[in-house]
Amino acid sequence: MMLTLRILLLLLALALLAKLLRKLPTPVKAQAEEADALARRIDAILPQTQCGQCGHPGCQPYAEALASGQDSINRCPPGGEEGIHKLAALLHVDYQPFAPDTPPHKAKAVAIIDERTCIGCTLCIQACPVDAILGSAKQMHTVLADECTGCELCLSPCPVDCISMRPPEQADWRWGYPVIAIKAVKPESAA
Amino acid sequence: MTPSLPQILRPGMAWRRQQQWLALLPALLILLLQHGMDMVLTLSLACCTALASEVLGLKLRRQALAPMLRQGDALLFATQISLLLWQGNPLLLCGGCAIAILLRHALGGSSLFHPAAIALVLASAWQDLPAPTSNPSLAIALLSGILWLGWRGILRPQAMAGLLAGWLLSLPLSGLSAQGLSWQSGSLWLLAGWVMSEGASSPATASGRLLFGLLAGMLCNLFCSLAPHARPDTTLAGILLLLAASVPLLDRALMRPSSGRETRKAAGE
Amino acid sequence: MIRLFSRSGLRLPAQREATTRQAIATPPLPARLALPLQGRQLLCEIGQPVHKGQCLAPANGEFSLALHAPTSGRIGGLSRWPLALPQDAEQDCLLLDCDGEDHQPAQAAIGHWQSMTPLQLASFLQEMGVGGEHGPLLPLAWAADCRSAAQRIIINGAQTEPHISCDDMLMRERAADIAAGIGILAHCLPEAEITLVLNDDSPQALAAMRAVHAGQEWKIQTIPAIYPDSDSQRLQRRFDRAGRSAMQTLCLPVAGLHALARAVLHGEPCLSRIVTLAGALARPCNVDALLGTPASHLLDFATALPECNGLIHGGSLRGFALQDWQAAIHQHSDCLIASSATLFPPRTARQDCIRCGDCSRVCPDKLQVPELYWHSSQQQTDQASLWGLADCSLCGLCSAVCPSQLPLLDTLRHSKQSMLGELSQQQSAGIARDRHRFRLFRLQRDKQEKAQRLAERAAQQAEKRNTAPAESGSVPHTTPVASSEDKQAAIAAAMARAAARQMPAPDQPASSPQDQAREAAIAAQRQAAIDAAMARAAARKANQEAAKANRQDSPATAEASHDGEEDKRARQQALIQAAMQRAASQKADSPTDSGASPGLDAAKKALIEAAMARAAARKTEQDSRKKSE
Amino acid sequence: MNFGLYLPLLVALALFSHNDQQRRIQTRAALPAALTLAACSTVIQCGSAVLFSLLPPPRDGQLMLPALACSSACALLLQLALRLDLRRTAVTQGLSLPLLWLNSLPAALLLPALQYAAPLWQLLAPLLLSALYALLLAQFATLPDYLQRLSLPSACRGKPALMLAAAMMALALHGLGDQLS
Repeated sequence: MMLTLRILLLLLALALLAKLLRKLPTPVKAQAEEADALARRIDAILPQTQCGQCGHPGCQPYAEALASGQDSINRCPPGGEEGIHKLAALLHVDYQPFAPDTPPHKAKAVAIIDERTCIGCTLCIQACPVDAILGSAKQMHTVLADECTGCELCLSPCPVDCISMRPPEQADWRWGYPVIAIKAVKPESAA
Repeated sequence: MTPSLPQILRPGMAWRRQQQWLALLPALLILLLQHGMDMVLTLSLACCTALASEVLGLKLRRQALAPMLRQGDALLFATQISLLLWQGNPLLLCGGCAIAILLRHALGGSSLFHPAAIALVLASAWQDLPAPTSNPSLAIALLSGILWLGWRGILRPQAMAGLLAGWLLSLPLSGLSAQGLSWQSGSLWLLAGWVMSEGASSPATASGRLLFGLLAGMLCNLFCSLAPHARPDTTLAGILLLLAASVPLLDRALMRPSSGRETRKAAGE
Repeated sequence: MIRLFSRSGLRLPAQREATTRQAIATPPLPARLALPLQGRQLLCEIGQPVHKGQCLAPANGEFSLALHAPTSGRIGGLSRWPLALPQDAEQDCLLLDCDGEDHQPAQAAIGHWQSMTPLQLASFLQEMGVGGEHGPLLPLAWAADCRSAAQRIIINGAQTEPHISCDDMLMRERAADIAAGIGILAHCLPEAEITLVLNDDSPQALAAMRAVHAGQEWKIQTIPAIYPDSDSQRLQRRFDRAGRSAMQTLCLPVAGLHALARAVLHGEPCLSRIVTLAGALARPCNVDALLGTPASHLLDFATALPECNGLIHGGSLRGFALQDWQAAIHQHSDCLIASSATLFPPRTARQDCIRCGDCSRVCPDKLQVPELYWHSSQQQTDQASLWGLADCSLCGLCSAVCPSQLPLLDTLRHSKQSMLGELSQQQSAGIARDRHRFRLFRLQRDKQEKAQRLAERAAQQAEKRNTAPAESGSVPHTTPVASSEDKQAAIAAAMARAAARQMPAPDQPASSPQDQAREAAIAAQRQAAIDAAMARAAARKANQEAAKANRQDSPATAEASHDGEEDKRARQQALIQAAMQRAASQKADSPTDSGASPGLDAAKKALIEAAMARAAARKTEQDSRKKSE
Repeated sequence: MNFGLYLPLLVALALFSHNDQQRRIQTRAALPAALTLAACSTVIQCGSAVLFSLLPPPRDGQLMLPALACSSACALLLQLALRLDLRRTAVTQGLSLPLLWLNSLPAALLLPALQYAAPLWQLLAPLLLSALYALLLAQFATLPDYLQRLSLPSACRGKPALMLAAAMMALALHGLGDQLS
């Protein structure tokens, strides 16, 4: 009698354990067949600057590399630390700081063409990954500031160095993070 | 930076402590009337120890002394502890007081573990406490204080209700031994309810607090019926501490994000 | 002590006695008004005298309003000027120097308003500068199709921030105008259900509105003065819940209705608004302040007490301290509070959260504020939005009741802003993704088209060759193959060349040093040519500017012409330098046949010189510009 | 049976298991891992009780060694089962053989003490203690997140604060256990 009860209890406990283990999220690598969907979700996190600083020719290829586990999550400087955190959460891996060889994270900037110097060579137009530069041969070029992702890919091809990066025209204003004066903690000011 | 807000809108910590003092006052008066000089001595001893350990804790944490001392946290806790332990060894009372307050500081000044519960557990671990005597007037005084605090919005009723319900529910299981029903432990239960209703050591949601109280009441009575010579005060304090540690767990399990329109809209997209 | 807690929201103790004691005052004209331009085109010139109500700039978009001169005077100029906005950013403002006469030509009512459609009325209000919460009082998109669905219009006369009494005073004193405005709206939208909402704690305003209400179609409703309930969104929700849900709801401020009546019945554009002046003032009151009045001017009018230590714009819960007291009043300025240490005691030392839960209890949106605050303060925006950050209306009640004095509102504001910023970033990322995909597609398409063209041409050539005199062609079918092979070879050669050009590195000893040197020399030559072009362009530009300076500044002609001469000289110098470089690079080109390294050096030198020339040209140009200015 | 020592031992074991798992697991989801371990511990408790009752009663009254053998065998069997079926999940939850073996110790300690107890108590005690152990593990999984939000003194940040909390829990359980035995 006691033995049957004990065995019953054991079976119950085993069922509980099995149920728990099956309910847990399986690691991402197990779901290889869903790599495509995963790549799409990763691509939604990436900042879409298409700058190639990760070593891939765009955000989509990097997303695919991440989905297939061929690259690490810390190679996207425009995404910033927050991007790494989001990728880590999505891929169920630990947060990693930026790899030492990645370029530093910069604030969002927009390319601007110095129209006095531009010679109309169209090299930057060919370099722009999002077709945000307008112009034609031997005519002055200009950047569509709203479409510019700040990838800086147009800087190096320019033969006359007429492109520079500026902060966006309407810098998005934020309520500042509340800073508590350190003074307030001191006894004399509190008194 | 927004301006600091108008004075009228800020009840403030000091106000909360004042109200709690007011609520303790009747119980203190009853004890003073009943025991006279003894009680005064005990109380002053506890208060001195508490103040000293508060100062030490603040110094160690390098915080401003004046505002915290004026707020009177330490004195409040000392009074609560001496209400629990006034019958025992004064040394024990002082030690419990000091350790409880220092532990509170070690956990950042507002921890889940209520100093009164810590002190009681410590004291009972150290030596057997004298059994509490029946004291109906004290219980009534405490009840009136708790009601006052509830009216002021400082204590939430859910934990108390849960405690009562749990206790009642477990009565049939414990074979109506009526361990807690007597006036002996009435004031103890009330103090436990008070401790459990304080925000710092109770779950954030109403359902969490209800469950918290329910669990405490049931566990305490069940334990008393399981263990033949268990005492309600130490049992209650132990269970209180154990449950206090599961407050984050209750919060995690029961706290749900709001499902307002904007959030729902964002989730739906 | 007051008992604070209701189910959600809070009945705040009103602080309106002082400001509602006397009638709405009119402060003296300030010396100068600052009117934000907001990208609108000016209809007037700087220095031009304008009369009161003259249109200075028309609206330039759906959410823009026309700008009118609030008083008569002279356009003083365009400059950056602070506005009473939380960002404390200076904006491009039109400065109007008041002449103190307040001259205004006679204005006539719009005779035909009875026949106006809602859209006509809305665009008329836009022209008259009558604003609502976002842009024109009646949103144009709403007005365009408001007849398609049943409409409910809420006129919001409720104000629950403790210090603000401007709408209250407006309804007490100008009830007739407001009623007229509502009448016009009701005439325009006869089937709409219009309700005027008032707080139950302002009996005078209610009495005034009741007095003019007699016999009108619309309704008056009072709501309890619980703090954030007077927000337009919450009002809309309250009415949606109470009434039929199929109705579209629009919430309009009562001040807008007043301005509407003035605009339609008297032809007056919206030039001023009622502002409550409260706090540590000798004469707290409501004033009818012209738009663009500096806040300090109003403060002087109400005479700040000596203990006044700050100026808060907006109510005491949601307001923000103005850093620059010169900041100009705008359409949404409802209140200015002179703060003092007794009125707004400085925050004492901040303590940890004691988990009292008061913040969650008062939260009108029923959010778990401690979780929200924690994630916001850790800047975990995604977690915070899980806890309902999007639903937070930033009413500030949680901050108001927090016994630990945590900066909840500030943190949530910051967090919400960064959430919105992230959203917009996501949107722009989506656009960038689409554009990038389209570019990839375009490149692919171009390649295909090119290949097709080439194939067609090859086929044509083959055909030609086949049909050509060599009729007896021995290899009719091998030609296309050969040509395609040729093409491939050519492509391969081109690629190799490109690779060689890209990598003239020392790890390629196979490519002859002569080739490298030639490449370098060609590059240098190209650079020099570009530089010369640039120098020429710069000089031309400088010349033009100098000419312009000549034209503009006739007294300084002599100097300017002198400048022009200097420019010319600079240009010549640049040209000479460029020519010298070209010569140098050619020189570098010729002896490189013997060895690679001297040629490379020379090329480098030429490049450096070219860069120097560029810099020099740029400098001369800058100088000339400076002089012409 | 001295529950006054046994229950604090459970706290220590739970704390150790928590730390061990935190070191191993990749994700930061500590609560599911804690619950899995608690379930494993329950299985071991029940399983070793079954094994122990199958053994013939020893003649010399030496119960400790057989109990230890039973519980260790149970841990080993469980590990094997996990390996066969759900290896990857088990690894990601930080379930290793040493950890499982360590978690079989409470069962080994409990079994000899229950040999001569009332039958109901024999049946219930492993379950109750497993429940308590699960509670402890879950507490340790959620406490660090809470402690992070307190403004702890710098010396107490991180592990020491958790140790302090564990000490208080151990104290409370010691008091309760003393009354039980």
